[in-house]
Amino acid sequence: MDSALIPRGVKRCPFPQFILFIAIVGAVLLWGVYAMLLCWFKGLNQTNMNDFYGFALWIWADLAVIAVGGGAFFTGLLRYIFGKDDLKNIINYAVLIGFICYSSALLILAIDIGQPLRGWFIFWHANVHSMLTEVAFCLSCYFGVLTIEYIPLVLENRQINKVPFFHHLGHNMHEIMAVFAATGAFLSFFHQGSLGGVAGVLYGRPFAYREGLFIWPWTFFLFTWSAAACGPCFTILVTKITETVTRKKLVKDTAIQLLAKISGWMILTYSIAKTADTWYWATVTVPSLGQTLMDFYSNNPFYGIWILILEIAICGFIPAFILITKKGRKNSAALWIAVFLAVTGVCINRWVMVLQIMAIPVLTFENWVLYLPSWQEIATTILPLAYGVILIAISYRYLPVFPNEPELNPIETLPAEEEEAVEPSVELEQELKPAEA
Amino acid sequence: MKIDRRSFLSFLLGGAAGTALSPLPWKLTDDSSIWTQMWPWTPVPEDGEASYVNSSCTLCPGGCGITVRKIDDRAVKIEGMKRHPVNNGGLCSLGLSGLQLLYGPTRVKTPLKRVGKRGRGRWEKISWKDAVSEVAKTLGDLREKGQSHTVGFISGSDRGTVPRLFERFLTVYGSPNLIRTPSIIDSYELALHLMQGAQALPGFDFENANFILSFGSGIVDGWGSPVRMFRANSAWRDTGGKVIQIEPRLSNTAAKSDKWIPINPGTEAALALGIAHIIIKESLYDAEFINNYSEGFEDWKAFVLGEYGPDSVATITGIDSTTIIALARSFARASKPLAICGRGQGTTPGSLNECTAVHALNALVGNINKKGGVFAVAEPDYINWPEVEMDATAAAGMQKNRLDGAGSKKYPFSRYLLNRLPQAINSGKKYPLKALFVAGANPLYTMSDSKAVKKAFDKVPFIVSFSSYMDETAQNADLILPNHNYLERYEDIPTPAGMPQPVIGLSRPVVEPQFNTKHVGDVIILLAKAMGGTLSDAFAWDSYDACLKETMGYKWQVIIEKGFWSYPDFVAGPREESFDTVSGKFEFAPKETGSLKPFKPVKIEGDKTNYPLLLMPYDSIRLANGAMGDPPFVMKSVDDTVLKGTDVFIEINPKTAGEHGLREGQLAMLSTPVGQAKVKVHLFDGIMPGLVALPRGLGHTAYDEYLAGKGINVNELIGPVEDPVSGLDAAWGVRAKLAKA
Amino acid sequence: MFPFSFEWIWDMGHVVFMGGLWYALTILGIGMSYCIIKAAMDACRGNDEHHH
Amino acid sequence: MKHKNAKKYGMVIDLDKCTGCGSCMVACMAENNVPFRKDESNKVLSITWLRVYQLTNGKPFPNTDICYLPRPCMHCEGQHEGHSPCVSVCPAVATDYNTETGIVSQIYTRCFGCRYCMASCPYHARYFNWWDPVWPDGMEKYLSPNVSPRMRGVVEKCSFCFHRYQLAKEKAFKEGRREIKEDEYQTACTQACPAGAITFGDLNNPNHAVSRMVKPDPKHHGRPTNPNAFRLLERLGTNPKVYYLSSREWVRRAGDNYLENEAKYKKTVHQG
Repeated sequence: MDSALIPRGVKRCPFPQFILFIAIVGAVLLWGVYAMLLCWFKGLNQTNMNDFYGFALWIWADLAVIAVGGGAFFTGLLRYIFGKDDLKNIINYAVLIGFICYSSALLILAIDIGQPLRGWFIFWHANVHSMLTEVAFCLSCYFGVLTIEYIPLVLENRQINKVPFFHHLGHNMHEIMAVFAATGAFLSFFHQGSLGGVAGVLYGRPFAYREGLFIWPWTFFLFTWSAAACGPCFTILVTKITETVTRKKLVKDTAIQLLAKISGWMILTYSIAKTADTWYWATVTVPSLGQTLMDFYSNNPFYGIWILILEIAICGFIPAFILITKKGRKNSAALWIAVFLAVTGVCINRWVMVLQIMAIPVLTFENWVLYLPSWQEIATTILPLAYGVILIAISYRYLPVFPNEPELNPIETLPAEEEEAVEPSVELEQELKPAEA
Repeated sequence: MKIDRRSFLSFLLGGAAGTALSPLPWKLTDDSSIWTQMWPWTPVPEDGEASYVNSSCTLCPGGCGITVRKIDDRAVKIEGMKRHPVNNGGLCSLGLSGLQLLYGPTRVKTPLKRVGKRGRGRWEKISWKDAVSEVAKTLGDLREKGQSHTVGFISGSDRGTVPRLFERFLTVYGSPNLIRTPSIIDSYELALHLMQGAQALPGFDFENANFILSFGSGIVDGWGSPVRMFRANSAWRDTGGKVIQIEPRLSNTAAKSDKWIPINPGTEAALALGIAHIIIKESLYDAEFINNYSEGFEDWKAFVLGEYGPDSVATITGIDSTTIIALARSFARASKPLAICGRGQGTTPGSLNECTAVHALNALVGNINKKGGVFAVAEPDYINWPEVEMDATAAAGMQKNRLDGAGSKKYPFSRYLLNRLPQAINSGKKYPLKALFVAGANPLYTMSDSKAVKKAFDKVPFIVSFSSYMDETAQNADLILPNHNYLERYEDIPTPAGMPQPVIGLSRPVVEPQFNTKHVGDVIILLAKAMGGTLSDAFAWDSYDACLKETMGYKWQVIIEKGFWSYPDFVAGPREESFDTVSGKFEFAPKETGSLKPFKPVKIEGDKTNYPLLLMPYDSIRLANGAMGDPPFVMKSVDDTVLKGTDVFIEINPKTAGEHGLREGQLAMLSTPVGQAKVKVHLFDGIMPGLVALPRGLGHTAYDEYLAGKGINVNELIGPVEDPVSGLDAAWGVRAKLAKA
Repeated sequence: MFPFSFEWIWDMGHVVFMGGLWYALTILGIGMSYCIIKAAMDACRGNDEHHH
Repeated sequence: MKHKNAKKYGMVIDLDKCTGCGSCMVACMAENNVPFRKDESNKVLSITWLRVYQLTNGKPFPNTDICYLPRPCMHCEGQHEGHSPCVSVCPAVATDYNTETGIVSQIYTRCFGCRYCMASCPYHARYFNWWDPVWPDGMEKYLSPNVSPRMRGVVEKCSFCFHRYQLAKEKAFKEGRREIKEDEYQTACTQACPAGAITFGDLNNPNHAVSRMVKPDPKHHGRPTNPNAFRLLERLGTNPKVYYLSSREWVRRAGDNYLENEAKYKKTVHQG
């Protein structure tokens, strides 16, 4: 039915099955959309946020998706700037995942603010000293970059590519992709950092506050670092999940292994840096403010020191050691565990840097305040997930996301209805060497 | 032109791009944000000419001066009146939120007549003319049948022109049953009457005192004239004045005091006598006063020395004897000591013996009618109306005994005993109450043992409420004749509670009446005129305003300009003229009080086996517990350790809670011999083990959604206990049981 | 955001921050413009030189 | 930027006098058109620009003690003037540090409700309008035109009754004066406090009562030199303009975090 749209040389499930899948995920999406509309029309009283929890689940979700979406910029950086050619096999997917993550983040932000119709004031009346302003600008710009990086892939759809203008546009964009990628890396560095800065500059909250370099608290660098380290893990994780779901090998091991190895070293160095930061903060910064480390991990029913150990040791060093060793990352199960732990680790980090900050009392006569999100918050947080799955499904079905796929999954009999235009090999060639074209 | 898919797509894309590049999206973005900045459903207060009106607050007996800020004809803010003798600019939270009462949803907007069963909340609007003639007819019928004495009138006050109009009306009509709502003032009036022979209000010169011995009086919890007390308390901080607070629970007053002495509840009288014992034994008393101006000291001395040694008092009160001795010495040695009583806000009269014992302490240190002491403040006699002419019916009616037993053989000195009214009605022994008027009071809420009160009210066939608000009593009335709100009417406010000099405040219309209400004074005048005869003759005024103006005479001009009339050169008469007792002296042991009998604590309801705990109500300045309930702003200031959602917290010592297996925030069932209620547990170290405390002022069933249905009315759990001498309510609490719910 | 909006101040913060922002936006803008214009021109010319 | 005759309005609250009566809270609500809802007992959802906290010394009966602590917005000066925790983070300049008065303002029509300022404020002095403000029918009549009611979705907080400053300035200007007198500009809570526990004035003016009471040390961002005076969370370096006085050691200690067995205030390493 939609075979004319499906890339050549690959096999896709029957259309009705595809539609059924979309419908099921779509139902979840609609649930999220309903919750989103509730929040927009009735206001944020639909959430369980309160005056102690100005930042809550959504801000965590934002920080987390941007962190794991960091795979896009870091892979792009490695691919286009450092010339790690093996990564060309995964860059499309990394870009797609990044695009989903960033568009989700923007959507969640649009729900999260109390006056969505005035959201643009953050640009118009920008306070250049606010980390959030930096986040907003870089985030939007980088989302633009991701769109630019995603467009050529869209243009490669068999039917779209038939239009000469789109065909040439895609080609031209490929040609100067390094420029865009460089800009993206620059923007990413700043907004990932600024997201860390968001917490680090809170000098009224000893749990969040970090000293730093010039205007940048240490969290600025730690966030960029952790996003660069764990983002690729998320790319690998999603790739692995996609491969499991489609029951196909989609990306060559070389690409995965290379990314895993770089990621492993990044996680290791990050974990060391994070440990050093935590150590300094716990032994110098916090005592100078009259508190001890354990003040932040006791007297409440949830946040114990376990969360710090879980974040740094279990979800930091363990995946790092797995990924830096050849044996570790070659072992499929270990790789799975490592990327899962790394992604969990960065999500926990973002959680504590948003929600635990809010939970901890600073005034001596206040108490810990815990919070459970309302269903509307959960639904709107799941919404991007559903949207991501749908976008991946559509992209996978109609776009040549995985250049290795035809090669890794040769189809014995070619589809009956042949159409003119580009040879698959040529298409692949173009995909493989855009810079030389 | 042929439209194929391609050109259609191009058209769409081109159109989208064109629109995006046009100013339209930018304009829409801008417009939508401007719209959010002026949402039509977010009110924009109209601006106008600002002006200020001085008036008096009548929401409590405190009598604070207020200055109301107006924008055109709207009142927008109430502030304390600067340089007012009572409050000098400060104001309590209730007074500050008065506009929420004025403009609030609880106002009764027009005369209402009950439809259907009483208390169901179904009303029909009627005209003032019909309302007045209906009341006149009912009263006329009763009078014709010679039952004028079966008409009762519950009033929040008996001073000032409005209550005096009630009194005048009842007198000419022929009923002795005007009843004032009770408070510690009742006990103090009795004490002054018996010990000093005075018909007067107690006045306390806190401003000049420097050692306050408070037997549980909530100096900063709303006792007396609250703002004045706050100011005095702050002045003591500056001048080094000391406050000793004696009560079993760490109230705000106890926390602010220089020393908090926890005491076994209900044993305050014994402590006062124990202190007297030391003072007498160590000859620390004012011999000049005792020798020249007192009577019965020797008898009393023998009694006190015999019975109230520090050790036995220590046993009764739970305060160790060294503390008692030290306390007595510092009290007697202070240059300006002052002892006061009346638990919390003084909402219940308490035991008369306790009051006389405390008052005797003041006499011991010669502190009567003296700077820094207690004054007997006679009411300013500005109300001089022509004598009424009573016809035979009226005279006969007035001859009848009061239904509440005040002035009877049993309680000859008491003037009003509202606490005895429900019993009198329910027992039906004397005579039935055929009609009841309620003004400035909300007895169905404020009286203890609410169930019995409700039952009594159900027996009264005709109840008229003059309330401006739909309170519990109004809800259960047959007819509501809504009074103007206090910011819409004139009224004189005679000497606020506890003031040592007479002051007359003036409440005046700040805004035009907002609804179809009528001044209660006018209603009484109209009613009298409608009934004709002697009644009509006794109320010759055209209107209440005319009556007030005439009454005030030459003071009117001053009071209108200044907002109050004060007596700056007021001095109590010389000692020789101070006492109007038979002896002409201060009576230490008036025989009527039986004060020479050994101390017996007030027997509160309940037995120890079934009810191992003691429940005490406590007063909070953030919870109005009288005729007025909390407006929304004040409710908002109530702590979440007092009320959470609709659950009230009961204060309990962690030790006691542990014994009962109760944890913070847990739901528990509180039972007393009178009733039971679900409460939440709040562990509070500041309460004596074995004691539990609930706040007064919650558990309203009337008023608006901001107040009604939250917490429980502690009066539903406590029954009145008659003081053997005064007949007033002496209950300070009740025995209770607390179990996991 | 723009030097002509009323809260703009010519200080280090604004110059560096907005400088960086406009720099990035300019690159993206020029880059995309280049791609679009060139694609339009290529399409008109029927250029397909890159097809090997 | 900095005015030569700049004021630094501040507040001194005498906790020995404060009785916790709540007048300040209510005066503030009445003055500033603060909305209210049916249930205000959940204090993390209750807009109280000025909130009175109850502090306890934690000792068992009968050595228990309580103290009330009214907490308006602290109008933090920050590490350098204007670097308040909230002002520095607001992305849209919707909260501003007025260098002429030292007052931290909130511009409701500018705020788009990101709540970053709330996250930054250790005093929980900022409140969000989770609901549309609704007054029962007829009650809008008492709303003051000097303070605009806030729409849903924006943050609000104590403004030190800034509109009163503007009215006082206007009046002074009409009377041909440049300066306003000490008593001409007072906040609603100061005026209403029955205990006279609140004093308000210019900390830069040594003749104003506030300066005389706490003796702020200009070399240390106004740190009080009166031994009975303290500021909340002094060590964070927020440099509040609200001071507290207490003769009780435990109350003063409750104003900040201290390490166990820590004798007294140590200099923080905080750089900002």
